[in-house]
Amino acid sequence: MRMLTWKYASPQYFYPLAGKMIPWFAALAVLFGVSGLWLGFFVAPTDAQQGEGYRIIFIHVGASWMSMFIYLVMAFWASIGLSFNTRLSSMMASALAPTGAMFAFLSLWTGALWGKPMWGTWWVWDARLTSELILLFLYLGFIALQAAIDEPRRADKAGAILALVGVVNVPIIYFSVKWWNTLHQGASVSLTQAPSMAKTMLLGMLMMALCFWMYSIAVALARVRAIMLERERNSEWVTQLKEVQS
Amino acid sequence: MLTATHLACVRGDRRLFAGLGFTLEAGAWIYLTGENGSGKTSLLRILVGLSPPEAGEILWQGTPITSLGDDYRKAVTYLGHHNALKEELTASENLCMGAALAGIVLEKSEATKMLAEVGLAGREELPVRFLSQGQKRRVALARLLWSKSPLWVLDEPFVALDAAAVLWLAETLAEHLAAGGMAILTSHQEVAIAGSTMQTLRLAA
Amino acid sequence: MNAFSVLSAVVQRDLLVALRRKSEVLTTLFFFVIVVSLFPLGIGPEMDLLRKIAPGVLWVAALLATMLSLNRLFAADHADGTLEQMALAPVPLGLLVTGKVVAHWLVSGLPLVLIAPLLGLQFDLAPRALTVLMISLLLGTPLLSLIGAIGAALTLGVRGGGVLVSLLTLPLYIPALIFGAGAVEADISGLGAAGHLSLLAALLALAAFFAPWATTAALRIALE
Amino acid sequence: MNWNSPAEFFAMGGYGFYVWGSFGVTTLALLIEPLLIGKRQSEAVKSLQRELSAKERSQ
Repeated sequence: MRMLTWKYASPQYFYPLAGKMIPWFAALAVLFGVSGLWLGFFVAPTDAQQGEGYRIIFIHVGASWMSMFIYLVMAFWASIGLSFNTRLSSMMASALAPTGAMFAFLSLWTGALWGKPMWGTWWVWDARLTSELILLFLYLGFIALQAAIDEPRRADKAGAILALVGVVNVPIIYFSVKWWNTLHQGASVSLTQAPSMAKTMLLGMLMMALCFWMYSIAVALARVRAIMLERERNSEWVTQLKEVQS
Repeated sequence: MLTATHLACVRGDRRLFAGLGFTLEAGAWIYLTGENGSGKTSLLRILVGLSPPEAGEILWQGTPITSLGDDYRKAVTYLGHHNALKEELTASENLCMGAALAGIVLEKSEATKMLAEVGLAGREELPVRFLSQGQKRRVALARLLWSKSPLWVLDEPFVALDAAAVLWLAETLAEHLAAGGMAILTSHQEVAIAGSTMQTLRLAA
Repeated sequence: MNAFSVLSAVVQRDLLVALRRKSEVLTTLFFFVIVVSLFPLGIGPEMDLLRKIAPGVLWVAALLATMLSLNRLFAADHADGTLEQMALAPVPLGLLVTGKVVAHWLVSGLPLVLIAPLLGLQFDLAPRALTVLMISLLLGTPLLSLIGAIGAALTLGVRGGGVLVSLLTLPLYIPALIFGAGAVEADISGLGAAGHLSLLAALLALAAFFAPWATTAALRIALE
Repeated sequence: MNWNSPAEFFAMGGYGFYVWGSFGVTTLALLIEPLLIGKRQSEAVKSLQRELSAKERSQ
């Protein structure tokens, strides 16, 4: 088992494995996506208070979850890469960052589109939205730092430290923003606390979240493959690849 | 005794060297040569523990330097390309501060004496930015006089030095080796150190 | 020679260097003063409004001024080889880093704390609010130095490091900003600043423990 | 069934702009990202092929 793990922890063996895994995760993403959309648009009833506008939550909640979850996963891989010096884990962290940033952006975008009809304003300085914005900044910082460092190993390690510092800080930031929000009696936006959350609504949300999850895995695997080719272009195994040989 | 086995170094896409090994005994020194860009400085930085090697291991008295930590750092004095001098501080302040980092208390009178020995008598109270390149290098080399480390790792120590200073450095090195010390140095000019065992290590570009 | 004397040697050296190159110290201070003074010009001279925005303005300006000074925290030491010598010194690098951060605070943080009440007067803050402002900055500016050191170490010798360091550290500064400016606001509105100040102190304690560690790790990477 | 006609479906009870603005941009983002990655992958492969053929020619 140990040998097996080690084997697939090297880019050479992981590259074809990832290639085989991508279609499966993509298919799962489509499956969950279609069923989530069907539940969200055709099964879930109209909300008594928010009308049809509430249907935005089907993607908003999933995107917010993914943006936070991906940051944790990214920090996890980065720290593994830092402590065990495994190249693949660090590459995985770099591959996850753009997708996480995209979900953070989507969460903000859908939040704003929800807020306009419900609150009459595109942006409220609500604790969650503000934290999400800061999370987006953290992602952008990570991506910018890695892009600015030419030596890949140094970029990996520096990014890992930043991700770890970020992970320690996210709860502190969230707590402080919440504290600030209650002190200023600001608006509290809650998309999820609809008075009567129908079971079908919850299920639709869950399906969409699963769709995003599977999508993220597929996309991260695809990106990590590209990163492997870029980074390992002098290795023997890369030049032996079928797609390179042809 | 310093032992290196199967050292490899990669910079960017380039493999600078691989499978490099040597043993350095007390009282001996290594003359490290090679063309520009062959990895001399990289090797020295690996040997002192600043950067980890891509592969291989370095043993100090039989123990890997990674597990020795501060004990190894105490045993090494390193002088890189840069002089590690603060332009705003005087020569003697620089010398005392450098010693303080290594945990050695240096009195001002001692610093003055050491600076006089490297030929900077009367200039010890001048901010370093007023000194010439060669004089700055001599201030940097004066650290060898307070160093209690058995292993000296010097990157191009002779650069910018005049004939008198070169002679002084060769003598200082000879004394250090005679007392059972070790040294590794790179140089573009021929170096002769009286009564010592020399190993030449050539890095191919 | 114990750890404390090594630490104080680093502080002493950095202070001496700063003392001989006064312009850099004064730049940070002037930047702070100018930024704060610009706000009334941009917003208008109504005292009610100014009193209201004073805590935020002063704190944001302090953040930016600290940011400006971060670039030279390790850059000079990196360029002249001193940082290498520090990394090779037979004492924990974290200790030396702490010394550098202490010196940085004394040079760029403490002057801000001392001049802040004077700027607060421009915004018509009450004497008690001024005291709270000073205390909040006294607790907050070391926090800014500690967190900023991580960013400075990560961007050491990196292309466009100056802009990058703000992108990395400003999000991390948000809790300090919220509790710092919040303390003054709470005092003005009669809620009492104790809660904010104790949270700020807690953050400072946390950062004092963790930040040097992260900074050390980042520096070792930069030196590889 | 929530909708009586396609028009009603697209109107989303007056929230059409907001709902479709959210879903549209999300879909777009989820489609563009894989395309960008595909481009990155093929560029990496192409540059590898170029390197390889340059090496073969020089031998």
